[in-house]
Amino acid sequence: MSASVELRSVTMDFGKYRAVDNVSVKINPGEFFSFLGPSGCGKTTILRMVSGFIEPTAGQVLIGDQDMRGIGPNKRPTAMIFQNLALFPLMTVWENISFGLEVRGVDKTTRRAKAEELLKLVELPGVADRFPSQLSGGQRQRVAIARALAVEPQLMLLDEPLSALDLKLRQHMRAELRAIQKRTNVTFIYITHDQGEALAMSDRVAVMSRGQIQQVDVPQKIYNTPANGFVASFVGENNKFTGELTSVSDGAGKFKTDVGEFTVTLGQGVSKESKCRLYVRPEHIGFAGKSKSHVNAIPVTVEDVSFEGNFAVVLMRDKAGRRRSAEVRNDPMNPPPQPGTSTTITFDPDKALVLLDSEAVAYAERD
Amino acid sequence: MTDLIQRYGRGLSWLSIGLTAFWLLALVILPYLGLFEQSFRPYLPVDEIGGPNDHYTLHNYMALFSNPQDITLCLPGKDTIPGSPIYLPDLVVNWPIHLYIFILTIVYSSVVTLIVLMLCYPIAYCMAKVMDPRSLPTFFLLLVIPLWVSELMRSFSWYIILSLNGPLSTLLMDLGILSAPVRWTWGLCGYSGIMVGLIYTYVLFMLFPVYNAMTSLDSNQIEAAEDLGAGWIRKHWRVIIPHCKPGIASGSVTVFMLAASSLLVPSLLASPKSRWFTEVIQQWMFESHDWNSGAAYAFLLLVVCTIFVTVMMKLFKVGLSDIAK
Amino acid sequence: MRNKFRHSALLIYCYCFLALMLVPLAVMGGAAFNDSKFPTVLPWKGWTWRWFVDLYNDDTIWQASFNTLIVAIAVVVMSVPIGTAGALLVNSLKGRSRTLLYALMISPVLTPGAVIGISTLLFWFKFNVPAGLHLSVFAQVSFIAAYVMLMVLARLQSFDSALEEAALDLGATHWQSLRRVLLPHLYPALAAGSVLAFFQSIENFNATQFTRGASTTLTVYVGSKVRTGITPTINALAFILISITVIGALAYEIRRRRIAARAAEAEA
Amino acid sequence: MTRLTPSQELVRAARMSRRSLMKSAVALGAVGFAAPIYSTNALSSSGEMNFEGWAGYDDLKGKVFPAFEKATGIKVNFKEAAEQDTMLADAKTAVQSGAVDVTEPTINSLPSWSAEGVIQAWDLGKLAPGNYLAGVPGAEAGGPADVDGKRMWVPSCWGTEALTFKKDTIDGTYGKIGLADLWDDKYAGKVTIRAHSSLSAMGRVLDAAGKLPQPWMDSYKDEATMRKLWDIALAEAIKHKKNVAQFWSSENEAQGAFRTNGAELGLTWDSTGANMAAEGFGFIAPKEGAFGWSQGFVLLKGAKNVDQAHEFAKWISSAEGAAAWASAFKANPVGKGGIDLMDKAVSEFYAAAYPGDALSKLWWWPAQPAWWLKTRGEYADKWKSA
Repeated sequence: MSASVELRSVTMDFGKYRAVDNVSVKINPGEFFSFLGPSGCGKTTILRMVSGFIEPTAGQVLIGDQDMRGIGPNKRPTAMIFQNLALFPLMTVWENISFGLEVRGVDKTTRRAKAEELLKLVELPGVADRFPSQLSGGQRQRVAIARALAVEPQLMLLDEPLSALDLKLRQHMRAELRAIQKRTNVTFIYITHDQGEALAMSDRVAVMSRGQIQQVDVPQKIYNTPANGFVASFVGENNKFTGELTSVSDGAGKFKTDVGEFTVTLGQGVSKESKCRLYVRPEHIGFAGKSKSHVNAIPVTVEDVSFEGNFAVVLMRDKAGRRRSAEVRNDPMNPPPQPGTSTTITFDPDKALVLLDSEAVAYAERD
Repeated sequence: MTDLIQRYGRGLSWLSIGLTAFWLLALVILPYLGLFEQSFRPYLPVDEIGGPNDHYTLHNYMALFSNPQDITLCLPGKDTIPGSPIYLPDLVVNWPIHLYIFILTIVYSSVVTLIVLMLCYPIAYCMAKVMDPRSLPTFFLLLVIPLWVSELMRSFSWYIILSLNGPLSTLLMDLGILSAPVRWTWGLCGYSGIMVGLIYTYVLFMLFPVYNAMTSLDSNQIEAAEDLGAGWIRKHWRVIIPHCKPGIASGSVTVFMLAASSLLVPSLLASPKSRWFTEVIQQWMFESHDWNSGAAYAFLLLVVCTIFVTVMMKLFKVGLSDIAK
Repeated sequence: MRNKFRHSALLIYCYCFLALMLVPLAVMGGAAFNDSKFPTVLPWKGWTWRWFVDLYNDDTIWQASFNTLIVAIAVVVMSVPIGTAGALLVNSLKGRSRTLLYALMISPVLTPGAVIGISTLLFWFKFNVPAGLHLSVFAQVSFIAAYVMLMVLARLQSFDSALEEAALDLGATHWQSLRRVLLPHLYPALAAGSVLAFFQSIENFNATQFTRGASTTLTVYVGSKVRTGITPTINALAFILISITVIGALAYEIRRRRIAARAAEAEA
Repeated sequence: MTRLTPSQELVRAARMSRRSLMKSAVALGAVGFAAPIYSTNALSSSGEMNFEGWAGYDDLKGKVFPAFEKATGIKVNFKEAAEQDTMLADAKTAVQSGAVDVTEPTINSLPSWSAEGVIQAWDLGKLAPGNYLAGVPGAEAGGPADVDGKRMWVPSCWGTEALTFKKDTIDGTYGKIGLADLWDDKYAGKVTIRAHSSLSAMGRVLDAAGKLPQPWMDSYKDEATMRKLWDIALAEAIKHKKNVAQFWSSENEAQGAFRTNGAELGLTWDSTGANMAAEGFGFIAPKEGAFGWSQGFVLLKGAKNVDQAHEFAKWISSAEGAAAWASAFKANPVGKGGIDLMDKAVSEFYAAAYPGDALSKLWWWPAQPAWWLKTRGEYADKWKSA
């Protein structure tokens, strides 16, 4: 069983502070849906409204087409995995897992069996009688998942559950979570500020800033065609250029900056009058040596090269003194330029996006 | 309020409101009201109650500020130990006698609280972080043994111990440390006996809350502090004490209040110089039969101590919210 | 290494403290065997059992002890839920109302026992409730609940309220979440509070004195003896209580060590 | 494996014995809420009376009440109070509840009791006023026991506050030792006294020495005079404060002062003297005359067993009853012929304490009205904290 969730013009005020501003979104049954955004963007507030710990100031929260107003958290078909996991320290692992069943009056033998079964599901057998404090971080994570699954929720709510884990474990758990979600086919709502997590696991992602949703789409679209400057700079890296559109025609145009004029592709809703900037991702930047034949070329000096394994990041400075970066595949036959050398970087017009610039961008940059 | 209902639901919220209301209304406020009202009326013979003389007045409260008396202030260092070498000039003031007793009660209660805190802190730390947790129940059990014996008997044993021909003097003389017996209750301007008794009687009221707070401190935090090169003073001052502040605050409030309102200890372990404010209240009530003045003094003690505690908490930057975070 | 040294010093300090706590009891216990009508160890007038015999024959003391126990249990049963409820309530309030409520709650701690006793007696009298041990219970609960409240409050602040949310989220009712999540967290404070309440009740003198009616509790009995002179009968009773506790503590410790040793053996 | 925290240990332990724990908790709860039922209040009106009197005199319960019950068939329900003040406090509430019929205050505090309106007059027709020894306060009509011509108080026993001294070091011959000795420099740090009695003692010493502007007895007349005289006594006493080893306020404290706190001379109750007799202490009336106290019965308003109460007071005035009562208190009997039936040790002790003209010099505590008690309290505070 999995449920759909719909937020209809939901607003949440804490005193004078508006945490969530008129958000509408529909999440399909069985979907792995992420809210991605910097801290303070309102994503946790959305999760707490769905779980029922707080009631929205305005608007509706629907789970499976049913309005949830006035229904307490213990009456909603949701299960939450808390940021700090919130495992009951004074209960053993199996008691933690079967707590949801215990409060439903399930007898002890059944509960124990169910707990063991779930422990197997999360690949953690043999720890049933330990206390949470006796487990490692990753093990606790699995217990929290098992505990949430035990109540067979139609909707799982996950509040940055992986943030406390180390990198390796985090990556492993991503795959695990995704697998569990597919296996159980429960709707997952996942809150994170880690774009990698959101992109890797989700069916769809909502990028949030200042209480508003900036873009809802599948991960590829979020990354490749960000709706605005905020999404572009929050999700992934970008070389940003300030300047102005000099000519516009049919989704393309010319963008003039202090390091030259470039042929660009226009993003959503961009017109000649709009406030906008040019965004080019590091991996779309190539090296042209000293030749300047490419349509979009900028002379730069290489400052540093950092080797990351399968790729390398080249840090450069353009003639206006701004830092630029490029990502190149690790290819021993074709090594990146050495620090100190002068070279020219190029990028294709269809990879150079001019996007609407809003105050959200400034906000994201400050972060 | 909404927070309460959100956290505990309607039923439990009303239950806790109900229980608290029963406590505060039926056991505290309403019973006190009668006496409180009485404290604003003069003490009159029964047949004059309700008569022309029976009117509201602050007289009973103002009595605290009447009856000035020349008092030679006892300064620390002088008169504390028989034959003390330090000479300080006598400082004579003309203060209302009950006000003077009141101030002394507050001062000595504060000192007692401070000493108790200093005694307890290392023990609480030791119990929470050093001692084998399996030994704790035994330690606890032994600690509470004195509680089996009533405060009166405990204070009385201290009276025996500290008296002129008591075991302490005898022991020290046998050891050759003292050449003549000493009345140990006479020290510290005549309040040493009372202070020993109060410390002994109320020390556990500090130990338990501080220990409680200490157990909730993650040992990792202490290790982190050590790891960052904090010396032990800094470790306690910057990490452990701030964490235990609520426990310390709640323990200090309890001990201070208990000490200030203690009656048995100050009357049993008194020296010829000491007087405790509760004894004055007791005297109003039971020697002078003047419940009106007694009640007025009792409420004064209540109000002033509450104010004092609030001010001290402000001064040390512990809010009530720290106690109840 | 330095830590180890410091820890040993701390432990030694703890045991010294414990020993000092027990010194007056040694004096008291010794007096129980001194053949002197006045309960002191000095001057020593010879060994005697007579105070234990007197104790055995003193019906009033036994009746008073029984009353004391009944009152103490009733006080624990009432003040622990009341104090806990009060702590939960204060904890959920903010600002002025919290300060006011808190001040009200601790005010009975500061109120002289005689005032508590007299006001309780007069108040219930208006409802035709006669004096008796039940009023002593009320009078004692009025301030003992405040101690419990303080202890629970201190413990509450280390509670992670996400645990309550987790319980609710898993479908627990508020009551279930209280019973299974919050209360277990509060157990140490509740246990300490109960112990404190019990002992506070046992030794309460002033409030009980005025509310007890014709019944007597142990402390009131001892208090009334002060006027004519305490005899070591009281010390004999104290000695018995202390001995039972010490023996109990030692037995527990020995048993624990034996079990621990056996477990260590089994592991090795 | 991580070590369990204490709370986890506790949970473990609790879990192991949860069932028994629950059971005992429930049992405790039941007992707790049932506790009030135990405090039964036996109020009935035939063959019983409710008496609230002094605590700590075991012979009352052991001997006196059984003897009275044997003689009259009336059972005494005895409530013990440590202090007279407690009795008055209880009397204030008993006026309405009728829980107490008779209590036993001292005659000097009768004005407070009467002013509080808690007592009613005795019916002399139901008593035997002729039984009382002459000279005992309140024995005769028109004495301090009468209020508005009605007898509010009848005596039960009497005693003194006089000098207890250590025989080794102090010559306690009657006529040589007096109240002035309490203030003598040679007894620095060796004297135990009651705060307010000692001021009266000082007042009487000064009075005898002619150092007061008017007689000490005048200090009982009005507050202004009292303040004038007591200021003088207080100032003089403070000069000799170093004499005080310990203030006493109860028998226990007085005994403690002598036994362990190094006091060698004291102005104490006679019972203290009697209790210390076996330990090398003597008890003697000071040459200025001992302070005399006299306690007796008052009938509370709202008493439910009035007849039985009269029967009781009457029996205590008989030779047998007076002797029994005085023996229990180790004090002096109020009924004619009582002294002959007394415990020999007790009567001998008193004979030794009041040789020669000592009995005729007895200085009975005058009646103490409310304003006097209040002012006395203030002076006691000043004296103690000086």
